[in-house]
Amino acid sequence: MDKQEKFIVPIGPQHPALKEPGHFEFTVDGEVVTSATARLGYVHRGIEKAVENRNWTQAMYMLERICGICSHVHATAYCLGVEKLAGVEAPPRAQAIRVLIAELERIHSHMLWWGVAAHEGGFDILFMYTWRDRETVMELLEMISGNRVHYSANLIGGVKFDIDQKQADAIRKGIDYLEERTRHYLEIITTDETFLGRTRNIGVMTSDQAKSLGAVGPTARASDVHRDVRIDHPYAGYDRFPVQIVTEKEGDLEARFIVRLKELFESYRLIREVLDNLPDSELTVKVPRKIPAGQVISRVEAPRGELFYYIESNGSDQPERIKVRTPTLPNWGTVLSTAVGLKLADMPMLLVGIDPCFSCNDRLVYVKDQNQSLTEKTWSWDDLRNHGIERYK
Amino acid sequence: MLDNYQSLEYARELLKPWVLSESTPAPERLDVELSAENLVAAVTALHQAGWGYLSAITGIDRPSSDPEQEGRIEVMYHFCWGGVVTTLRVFVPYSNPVIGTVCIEIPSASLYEREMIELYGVQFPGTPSTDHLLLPDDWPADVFPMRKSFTGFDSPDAD
Amino acid sequence: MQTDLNYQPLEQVVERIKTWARVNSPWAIHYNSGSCNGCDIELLTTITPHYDLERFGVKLQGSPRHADILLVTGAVSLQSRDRLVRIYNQMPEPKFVVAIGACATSGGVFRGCYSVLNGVDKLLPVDAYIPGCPPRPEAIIYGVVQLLKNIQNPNGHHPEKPLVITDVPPQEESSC
Amino acid sequence: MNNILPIVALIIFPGGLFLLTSGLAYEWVDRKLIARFQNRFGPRWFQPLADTVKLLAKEEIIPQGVNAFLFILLPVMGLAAALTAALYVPMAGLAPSFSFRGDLVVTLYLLSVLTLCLGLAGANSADRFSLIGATRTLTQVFSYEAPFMLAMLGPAIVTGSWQINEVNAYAQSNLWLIIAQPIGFLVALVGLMGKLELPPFDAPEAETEIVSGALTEYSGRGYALFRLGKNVELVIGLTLVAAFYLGGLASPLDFLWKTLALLLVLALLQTLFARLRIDQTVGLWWRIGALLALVQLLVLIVL
Repeated sequence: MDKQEKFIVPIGPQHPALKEPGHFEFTVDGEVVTSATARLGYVHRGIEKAVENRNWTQAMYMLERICGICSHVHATAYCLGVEKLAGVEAPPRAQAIRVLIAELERIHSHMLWWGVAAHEGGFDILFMYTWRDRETVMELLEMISGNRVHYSANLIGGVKFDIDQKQADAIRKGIDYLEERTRHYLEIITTDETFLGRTRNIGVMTSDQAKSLGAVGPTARASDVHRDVRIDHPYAGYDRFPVQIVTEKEGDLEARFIVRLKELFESYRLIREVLDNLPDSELTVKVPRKIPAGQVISRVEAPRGELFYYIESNGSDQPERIKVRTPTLPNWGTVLSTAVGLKLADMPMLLVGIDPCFSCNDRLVYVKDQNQSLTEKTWSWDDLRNHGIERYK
Repeated sequence: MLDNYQSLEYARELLKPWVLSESTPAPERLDVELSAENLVAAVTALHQAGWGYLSAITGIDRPSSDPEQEGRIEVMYHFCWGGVVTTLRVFVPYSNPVIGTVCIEIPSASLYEREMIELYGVQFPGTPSTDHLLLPDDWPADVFPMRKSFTGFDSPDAD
Repeated sequence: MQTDLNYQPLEQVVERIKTWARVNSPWAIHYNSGSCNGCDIELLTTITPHYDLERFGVKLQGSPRHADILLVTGAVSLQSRDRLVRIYNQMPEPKFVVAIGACATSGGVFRGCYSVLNGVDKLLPVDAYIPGCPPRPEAIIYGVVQLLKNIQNPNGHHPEKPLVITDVPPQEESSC
Repeated sequence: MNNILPIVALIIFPGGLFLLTSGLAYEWVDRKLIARFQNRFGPRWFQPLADTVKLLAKEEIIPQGVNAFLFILLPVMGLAAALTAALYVPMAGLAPSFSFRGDLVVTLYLLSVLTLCLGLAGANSADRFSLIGATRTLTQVFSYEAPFMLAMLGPAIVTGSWQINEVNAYAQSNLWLIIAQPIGFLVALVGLMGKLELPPFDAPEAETEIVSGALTEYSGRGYALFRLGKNVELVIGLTLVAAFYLGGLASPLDFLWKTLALLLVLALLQTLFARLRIDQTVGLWWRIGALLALVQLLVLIVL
């Protein structure tokens, strides 16, 4: 196999499997993948630079639009950090509402994910049914906040809107329906033969491999690594509404499905708990326009894993530096190392297995394949595309 | 799992040989300043002891106010473990912004280092690969967007 | 598409059949050129049971070869600029471009960032703009239906279409 | 030999026009059923017609690095093979227009010519995805062809002749072969799904992995002809299996309800399963498909 030209399969940046642009090159030998590289950065908008010449409230609207699926979590992490800097504490009712919307967003994100993951495996009926049921949680979010995706519930120092009794009952009714559907999907995913053929012991990651590669969130918890910021370092209302950790042992694709589904049961319980004893206090607290100088680290559990914010202020009304490290970033390392040895047909499933969110991060991981000595003529996507263009002129 | 206070003590004692200055800006955080040379040794010590995982590398551009004193780039390595965060802080002058790479110890750190190379112009000799990460391939070589000196191609016509 | 009067009757009939076919089976391809994927998930919602688009014949295709409509979301980041141009060039002729979301229309909240090209119309001739951050699925469907209506009426407005768009260097277009 | 003028038979009735329209109609029924199973509304009745006319009116791009003559010829050859196969099959319940001893083998061969054209088309172009699509199509051909042939042999042995017309007559006269040879029917049905590359056997054009396999490079006319070929093959396959296993096709009404019943079963199977990887499909076929068909034949011979 040494002298023969390596057969490179470029997937992306435009590819039906990827809902977002990321460029992956899998060197294949027949159908078996021997090495994988990724080249992202297609969604890099220079947010961290732009934030430095906007004031604190404007920055929040930009940070919320880092990622459409986990926008509330970005805003919460940012607000908690800035409130800590300003030495201010959001009132308890606001904290509880932040937890409520964070959990609703987790449901919306996980349902979106396993619909798309089923579509990757060619199981379109599950994709259609899941996304039909996901409309219920979208309607709930729209009822509360007026918008389906960017609900921007947060303010620095509190929350924008309140949950009245009628809305609470509608949420409880929606949650009951969703819980019953999630039980149904959990049963399908663990029994349907053809789907198991695509997920059982594929892309297995042992727990110390997960630890060394720094995997976070459900991807780590599927390999029995107990990492969940809501439990390790409870923030916002999570100290008043504790969370139980959900982990699986096998660490394969199926385990990642099961962890995320079981997490939803945890979210349903949490939402009911928050709705039952919602502390009554006012919604926001006064925050000075100029945040005193200092730096703070704010960590939050996004649907995909630990989200890390480093915020520094120089006392003016504009932030000095905001560093955002999103959860998908460390998970990339895990995908590209477990990809070696699998079949090409498993790649889309593996890529979607960690629930990658390109807009959250546009990073690159370059993993050398084992046999370094190969002389390979890599034909990257650009060369392929250039070739394509000359042809049709 | 040790509780927060014990893990911070454990980290402090691990990093004792290289510490220049130390501070705890918050109850669950330890902030240690090191010199650039022995950063790799400190990171290896933390990693070998299994002290959490490297969560992020943050860079901040510190231009100096008076002209003859040279500006610096501050690079912070954040290690998270449960509820506790240890930050290793390193200052690197504009003239020779060189830090040792930690990729031998932590392979997935290569992506954080590449971001620093691209956006701040810090060099990591020995890092596995240095081609572009976020910026397009035709991006001018010596332009580092995250430096304060960079104000974009044209004045943003938005505001 | 323009069926002006000097066509003989036979060609007019053929032209009308062709337009009828194009309006009734618009196949689409979706490219995310730097979006926060809010618009992308709303776009995907339009093909799921709740808002099923297949009743109008719209099918999401994988290959640019099979598609008529290019749905672009996100403010075009410098990185994905040349990919977007290539996909546009690879699509066979009667092709249309729809810019979905505030970012694609004018760069949205990211207008002015150093690595973002404010809006798709700086690069491709855009036939329809759908504002909103993200636009609701109904808004996306309404936008596509407006585009189809525009194709159908003979004197509808169409942006002038250069045959092949070459790669546009960064300096040149960021000054305009 | 029925009495319709051969020319008319070839162009209008059982061949040509009727086949293309019934192909489009069956494609619509298929898409509508799948959509309804997925709780969606599904396309309007004239959707396949609109798709085909639009594709025919689109600009045809012939990429370089491709043998232009072959690029144009393959879709035409595929469709032609599919259309000729229709002449030996009792279309619309009437007697097949041409039939001779051993036309069963010829029909099965003609049906798989389209798949071979697809494989060749994929191998012809330089695009990565088409190359992989081509290899998958050809591997799949070798996996389902043998069991499908064996399943078709069952009824032929029972009637003692290789002529479709006689098998059809035999099937009408006595017990439905679906009851006599259930395993044969199962393998034939699933073999038909493999031949038409319907999910769960649609690895060769797995939309999420290799864009659309061998057809990635085709646009406009070529793609339209390939889609028409696929539709026609769907209709012929259904009539063949219905004629053999559902007690023959005596009248057009008979033809209609039997093939539509089969299509309903097919659509149900399509929505129920996730896509199998190519090695899983081949494994499934050789281990289960071929064995079942052999067992069926042994039972027949011993009987």
